[in-house]
Order: sequence, then C-alpha cells, then structure tokens
Amino acid sequence: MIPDLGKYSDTVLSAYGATIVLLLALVLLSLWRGRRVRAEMQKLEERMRRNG
Amino acid sequence: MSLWEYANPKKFLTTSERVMPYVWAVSLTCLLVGVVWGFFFTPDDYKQGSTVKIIYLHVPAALMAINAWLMMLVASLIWLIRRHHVSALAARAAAPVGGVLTLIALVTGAIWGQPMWGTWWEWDPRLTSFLILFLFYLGYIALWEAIEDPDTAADLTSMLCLVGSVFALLSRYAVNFWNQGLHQGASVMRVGAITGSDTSEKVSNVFFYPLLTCIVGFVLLFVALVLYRTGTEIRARRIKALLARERIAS
Amino acid sequence: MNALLARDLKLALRAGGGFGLGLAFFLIVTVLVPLGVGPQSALLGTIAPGILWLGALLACLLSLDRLLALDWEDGTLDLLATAPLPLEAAVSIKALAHWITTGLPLVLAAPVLGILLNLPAPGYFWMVVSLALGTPALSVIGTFGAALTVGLKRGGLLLSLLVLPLYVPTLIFGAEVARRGAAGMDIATPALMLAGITAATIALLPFASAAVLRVNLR
Amino acid sequence: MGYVAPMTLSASDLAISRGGVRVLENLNLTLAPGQALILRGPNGIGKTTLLRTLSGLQPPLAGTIAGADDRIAYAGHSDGIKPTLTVTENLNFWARVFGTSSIQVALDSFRLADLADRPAGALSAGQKRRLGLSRLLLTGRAIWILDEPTVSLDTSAIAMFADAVRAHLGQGGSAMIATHIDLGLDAEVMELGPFKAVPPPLDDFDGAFA
Repeated sequence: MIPDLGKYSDTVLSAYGATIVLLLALVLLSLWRGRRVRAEMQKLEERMRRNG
Repeated sequence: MSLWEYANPKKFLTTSERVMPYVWAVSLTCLLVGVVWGFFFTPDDYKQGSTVKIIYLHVPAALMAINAWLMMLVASLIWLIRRHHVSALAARAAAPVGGVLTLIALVTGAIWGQPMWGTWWEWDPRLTSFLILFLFYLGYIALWEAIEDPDTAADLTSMLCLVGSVFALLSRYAVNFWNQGLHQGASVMRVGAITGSDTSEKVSNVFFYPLLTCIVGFVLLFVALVLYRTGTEIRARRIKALLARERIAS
Repeated sequence: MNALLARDLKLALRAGGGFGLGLAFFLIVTVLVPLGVGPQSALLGTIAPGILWLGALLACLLSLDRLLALDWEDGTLDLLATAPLPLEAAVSIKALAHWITTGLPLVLAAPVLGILLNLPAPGYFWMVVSLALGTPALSVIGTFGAALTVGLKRGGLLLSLLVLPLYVPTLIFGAEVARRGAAGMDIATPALMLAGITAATIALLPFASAAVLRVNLR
Repeated sequence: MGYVAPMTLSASDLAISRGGVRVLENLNLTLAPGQALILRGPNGIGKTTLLRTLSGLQPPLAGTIAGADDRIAYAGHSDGIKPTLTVTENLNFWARVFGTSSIQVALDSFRLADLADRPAGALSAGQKRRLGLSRLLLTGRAIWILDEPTVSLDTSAIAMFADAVRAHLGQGGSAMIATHIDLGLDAEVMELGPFKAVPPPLDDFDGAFA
C-alpha cells in the first residue's frame, strides 16, 4: 500500500505525521471551543430572557 | 447591498453558517486528493529522492503562514479605519491558525533539511525568517489574551500588527543579509520554480498539479477555520457584553 | 519639553530611579558569558561583538517596564495627555530620557567590557559606533512596547515577548557592524542600514506609540 | 487676572461607554464662564467616564462636545505626584509644562509654603491631595474638571479648596465637579440617574454585541 520511500521513508513519514497532528489539534481545539462558547451563549441568553 | 453589511455580527453569523459546510467540504476534498495524489502517485525526484513529497505540505503551509499575517494586517486596517468589530475579531481568530501553519512550515522544513543538510536545524535565512514570524504570532496572540477590554485589545493588537508587519519585512531583509543562505533546495521551495517559470531548475508538472490541489486545500482550510473561529469570537464577545449588561442592570 | 526631560532624568538619578541598573546588568552578563562558554580567549574574541550587543539589548529591555508604567500608575499620563505638550513629543522625550539613562552608559561602558571579552583591537571603535547608532532605536522601539503594555498589571514578560521580535533587525545590523569591524571588513552596508533603521524609528514610531498610549488612557 | 476668551463648554446628545458598554446617553449640558456644576449619581453610573470623555481622554460613543479644546484642566483620582521630588519640584514641573512662570499662587492658596522643600513622598494623604489640587492653579486653563476632589481632605482643607474654586469662578473660569460633599458653592446640581442608558432588546445584536 505505502509506496517505496527508499532511504528517506522516516523523514517523509515524520513530516506527514507532524503536519497531520498539528492540523488535527488546531481543528479539534477550534471545534471544541466553538461548541462550548455557543452553548454558553445560549444558556446566558435564556437566563437573561427569563429574568427580563 | 454593500459588502460592509457582513460586518454586522449577526449577519456574519447567519451567512458564514450557510457558506461554511461547502468550504469545509471542498477544502477537505482538495487536501485528500492532493495528498493522496502527491504521496502515492508521483515519482521520486532524481536528486532528493522521496523527500520531495514533503513539498505538498511544506509549500502550502509556508504560503498560508505568510498570507494569514497579510489577512490579519488587512483586517486590522479595516478595524482601525472603519471600526467593524467583526474585522478585528477575524484577525484575532486567524492568528492561531497562522501560528500553527508557521509551525508546520518550520517543522516540515527542519525534517526535510535533516537528510539534506545533515542537521535538524540550520540557520538558513528562510527558516530563520519563519522562526521570527512565529515569534510575531506568539506576541500578537499573547497581547489579545492579556487585555481585558475588547475594544482596547482590538486597537492595540491592530497597531502591533501594523508596526509588526514593517519590522517583519525588515527582519526578512536583515536575515537575508546576515546569512546569504546555503539552501540548496531552492528549486523545491521557490514557487517560481515549481510553476515552471524558472526553467533552469524547474520542478516538473508531475509535482505541480498535486501541489496546486494541496495549496487550494490549504487556502480553503484556512478560510473555513477563520470563518468558524470568528463565529466563536463573536459569541465570546457577546457573552462578555451580556455579562457586563447584567452587572450594570443589577 | 525640556521640563519633562529634566524631570525624567532627575527621577532616574534619585533613589529608586533605577539609574545604573542597566549598566550593572550589562556588566554581569559580560562576566557570566566566559564562565558559561569557557575561558579560551580566541573563542571569546570571536563572539565578543555578539555578546556585547546582546548584553546591551537585554539591559535596555530590563528598564522598559518602568518607562511608562510609573507615570501611568500615579496618573501623570492622564495629566500629560490633557497638557499642551503633544503626546507624540512626550513619548519621544521619554524615549530620549531612557536612552540617556541606559543606552548612553552602555555605549560608554562597552569598550571596557570589550577588554574582558578579549575583543580584537580594531573592534573597539566600531563596537562603540554600532552601539551609538543602534541603541537609540532600541529605546524608541521599547517605548512603543511599553506603551502597548502600560495598562497591564503583569506586563513585564509580555513586554519582552512583544519587543524582542521587533529588535531583530537592529540586533542583526548592529552586531554585523561590530563583527565586521572587529574582523577588519567593510562595514558600510550594515552601518547604513542600522542608521536608516534608527532614523526611521525615531521619526515614525513615536506616532504609533502616542496612538497606542491614547487607546490605553481611555 | 482673568482668562483669555472664556468659552462655554457644551455637550449635546452625548452617549458614553465604559468597557464597550453604553452607560449614559442623551446627555445635554452646558457650562458657562463663572458657573459651577456638581455631578451626582450612584456609584458606577459613569461620572468618571463622563468627566474623562469631556476632558478628551476618551471619545464619546455619540454626540458632540464643543468648547473643550485646550481649555480643560483635569484632576482625577490620582494626582500625578512623584514621591522622590519635593513639593516645589513637582509644582515647577507642571508650571513649565503649562507655560506658567510662578508657582507662588499654588503654594499660597493651598498653604503649601511650609511643606515646599519636603519630598512629596513624605506628605500625608491629605497634603498630597492639596498638592495635586494646587496644580490646577498653574494650568491657566479656564475649565476645571474634577473627579472626587475632596477625598482625604479635612474640613479646613475642603474650605481651602472651595475658596480656590470660588476665586476661579470669579475670574470667569468654570468648574465641573463630581462629588458627594456639599462644598458650599453657589452651584447647579445635575443628577445623572435619568440619563442611564437603556439597553437595547436582547435579540437586536449588531455592532454593540448586547
């Protein structure tokens, strides 16, 4: 499946690995914070509407 | 209808929510196609062997690391001149994305340089410039985090972005002067070479099309992330404003 | 304007003003470097220009957080902002006072410390010239950083993080002049660049500093 | 001594914000030469913010301010006094900044002559405050904007201050003072309570976020 990378296979694979880890961390952290903030805002808006 | 209407936070939220799924979808498709194409279906370079495959990540990341700062500069100017809150928040949202892209460019550059130069880190002008750019990102993000009042934070970070841009450009020039460079891989790194305009050391079209696909993927990934994160920043800002309002009312 | 300069210098000289602190720091860094890298005089001679420049830069950085913070805390800045003196002039004067109390002593002390680091003979002149040309830029850029962080309670560390990247061009060209001078090489290009950076920052950056300070005073 | 071309300070349809939140709105006020205006209102209503806005330290959210340029002497919560300088040195500095030649009037009005050579750091809180207020006399500015000027002053010092304000008004100057104390001045009182900003409906969120 994986093509023959020759003597540089460690180099290439670690570059791809590092990039994927960093990008994934960025996306997941963004989504996690986005979700939390969205929920918090909705909760706050409801509370304020109830209290007038 | 004027473009500035999207500077209204509520309008921005509804519009971006509609657009975002498409941007995410196209971006991920491009990334997947580009990376698979580049990784599995392109030959090795005669000089650099399989390490040439790193360009599919390194070049788009480096490109977007710089473009992210440019976008922040434009957004900062819009905030300073027209005082659209969304603009300032978009700059704030883009900074960590730009920072991570700079980090990716640095890490892939260092990994790529290891077999080429024989060391993990070489004080090559290009890598050094990116390291300095990374420091600028860190400072910018830290300043946003440190300031309590949101409008003050927007003003101060915008000014920092403006002044920082000038000094980043100066640093790039200074670093070039400081070390004339032993970057033997210029053929891979230079966009002019990759697009084939530089015929003497051009990277052939075999590498070019998958690379282009990856670049489009990275651009759209940046757009999608910034849209999403700007939405988050708008909501966070509203939470802050609502809490302040509650405090005043009580 | 003279009044502000005179007051700042007087404050620096009085007890607790911090005059000479930067100089002492500069001395300590220069003494610590040989302890860290070893006593080989050939090695020390090669790295002396860089060490002296780095020491000067850090010594400048050390006193930046007091530059505007004290005037901010006791309300002087509020009063200055409503005074007839334009804020741009006020921050320029503050930068000048900072340079006179930190930058200038460093320039004068550098040759003496060069002896400790075995700086080659042709290097002394260019060491002093490069510091004299470059340290004003360090003060002016530092004032901008100080203006950015003046309203923050623990701004010191952030101030370093913001200012150090801005110091990169000055450091590179300044140290290059000193290094080339020590090696007896042509210094024209980096010296011109250094002078250009200093002149441009002195001319333009006070406007940014004043704008930032006004935002912080709101 | 009178003031050159005394002018009326006026603000119309003023709205001001603190920390990005609108606190006061629809404010209209005028301050004519010789007039004193006392601002009253509960804590947090925005007295300090209003005074800083009128002094030009922060821009108003809406509305206009006229007659303020280079005519205002502002005194806030802190006095801008350097503890290592003497009383004379502190006053001399501000006199030079504002282009006034003599500090005698300040020393006399607030009875600082005996303290003249003391470092300001060695003064009591009340004496420091007197020093801070005496600075106003050196500005040569016609409009005084004062934020809680009587904090830490004793009765006799308050009388000293009221006399200084009265003399200032007599020369065609004017003063706007936020205070809870009755200074015995012939002054108009303005309650800020009615101008408290009404928050917009919860769902209507545009540039202001709330």
